[in-house]
Amino acid sequence: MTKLVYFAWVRERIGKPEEDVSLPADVVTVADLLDWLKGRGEEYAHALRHAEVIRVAINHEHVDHHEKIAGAGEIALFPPMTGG
Amino acid sequence: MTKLVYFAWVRERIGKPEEDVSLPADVVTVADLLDWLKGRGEEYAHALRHAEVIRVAINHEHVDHHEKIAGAGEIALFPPMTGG
Amino acid sequence: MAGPVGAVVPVVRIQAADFDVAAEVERLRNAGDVGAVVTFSGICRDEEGTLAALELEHYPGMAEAEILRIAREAAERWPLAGLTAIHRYGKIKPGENIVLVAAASKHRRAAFEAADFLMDYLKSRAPFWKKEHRADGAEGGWVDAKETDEDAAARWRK
Amino acid sequence: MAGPVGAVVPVVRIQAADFDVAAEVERLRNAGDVGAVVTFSGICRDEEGTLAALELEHYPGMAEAEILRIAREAAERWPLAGLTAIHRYGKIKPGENIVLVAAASKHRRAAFEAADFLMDYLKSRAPFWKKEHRADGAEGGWVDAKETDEDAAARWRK
Repeated sequence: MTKLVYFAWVRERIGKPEEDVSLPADVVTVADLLDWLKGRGEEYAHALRHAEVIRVAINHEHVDHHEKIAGAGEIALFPPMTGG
Repeated sequence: MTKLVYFAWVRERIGKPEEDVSLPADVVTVADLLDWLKGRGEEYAHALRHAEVIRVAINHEHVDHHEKIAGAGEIALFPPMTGG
Repeated sequence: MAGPVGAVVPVVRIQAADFDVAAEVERLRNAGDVGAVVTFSGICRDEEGTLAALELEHYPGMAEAEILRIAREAAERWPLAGLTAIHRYGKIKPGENIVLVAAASKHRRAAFEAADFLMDYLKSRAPFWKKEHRADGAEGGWVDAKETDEDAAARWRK
Repeated sequence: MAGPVGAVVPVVRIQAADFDVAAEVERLRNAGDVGAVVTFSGICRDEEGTLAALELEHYPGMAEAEILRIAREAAERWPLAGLTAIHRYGKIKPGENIVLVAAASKHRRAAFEAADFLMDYLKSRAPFWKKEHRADGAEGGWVDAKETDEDAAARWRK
């Protein structure tokens, strides 16, 4: 199982702050994960429509969409940050 | 009469914080003033030996050495500043 | 305290409570041979009266880790005697503090640049998101990220 | 308070007494639609224990006038909501404050740049001179002006 966590409007659109998922073997990269999630329902498709703007962190570190997710304990999906 | 004021090591070397002087008619620019002052005694010559480093203000505003001093109420001579 | 051999260890805090700029400056002032302390306070604007409050969401754990990574990079890049970053979360009203960055150094250039750098990176990399609560009661939205913030961070790439 | 039509009026103080960074930030925070306050505190260093105190001499009248001229230029060059400069004179011990610059603006870039600019110009143009009192009782000298301070001010020439 992999823990997915969502923030800001990604969280609001998906409708939950986190979930544990079993990822298929062909979900290798972050981009694969985003594609796979989009097929899980309307709410996911809505949240991840513009997948290119979604920021991703694996185990609390920013990663690019081509990063491999093998070994990820926690994967976070969120919009561009607006702190500071 | 023109009021001259001195600061920091210019003041220490000349040995007084200020004085009123009657300037000869041929003292037209700041550079002329520095030359004229150097002839007033050992202490002036010592203070103004490296005249090019002496900073000058007329009526509380920085001026270059080629500035004319006509109409100056107060002329200040001092070393490069080290505030802040 | 900054030894001569290594970079200073930054202080990073993520908290709901307000912070005290004077206390943070006071702590840095005594960090060693300090001649300059620069602080940046980020404050919730009132957007000409249209904003009731900002709700700041953050990613616990990663927020502190990411700011610490940025702060460590600053501490390696500039000769600092101390470096502090505090970011608040939760509901923040206009006029209230959001973020504090404070940098202490022997000379002013390092303190200015380190604080500036830390803010630029914090804006584009620290996992915080602002949602607006509007003064007229209408549904407020999530604040959009600014391209200028990305550009600001890009200034520092060597 | 900064009206939309003109530059803000800077606050400049030349004083023997210490200043309160928190109080100055507090004043600026309420200057209008402020999102960023940057402060610079210049502090007397201990020079590795060799310095007992600095004696700061200044040119009364001109010191305030000159810093005000520099501050007005900053207020014309950047969109500021508030700008404060305080410079102390007299005997100042290691660890004590010498100078404070604080700039408030809607956005951080203007606040950072205005404070940085004001400090650079203040260093090379404000009529203050530092004399050292040494910890070992030996005669201290006048601090030499640094070429780097002239270079720093030159950065801002357009």
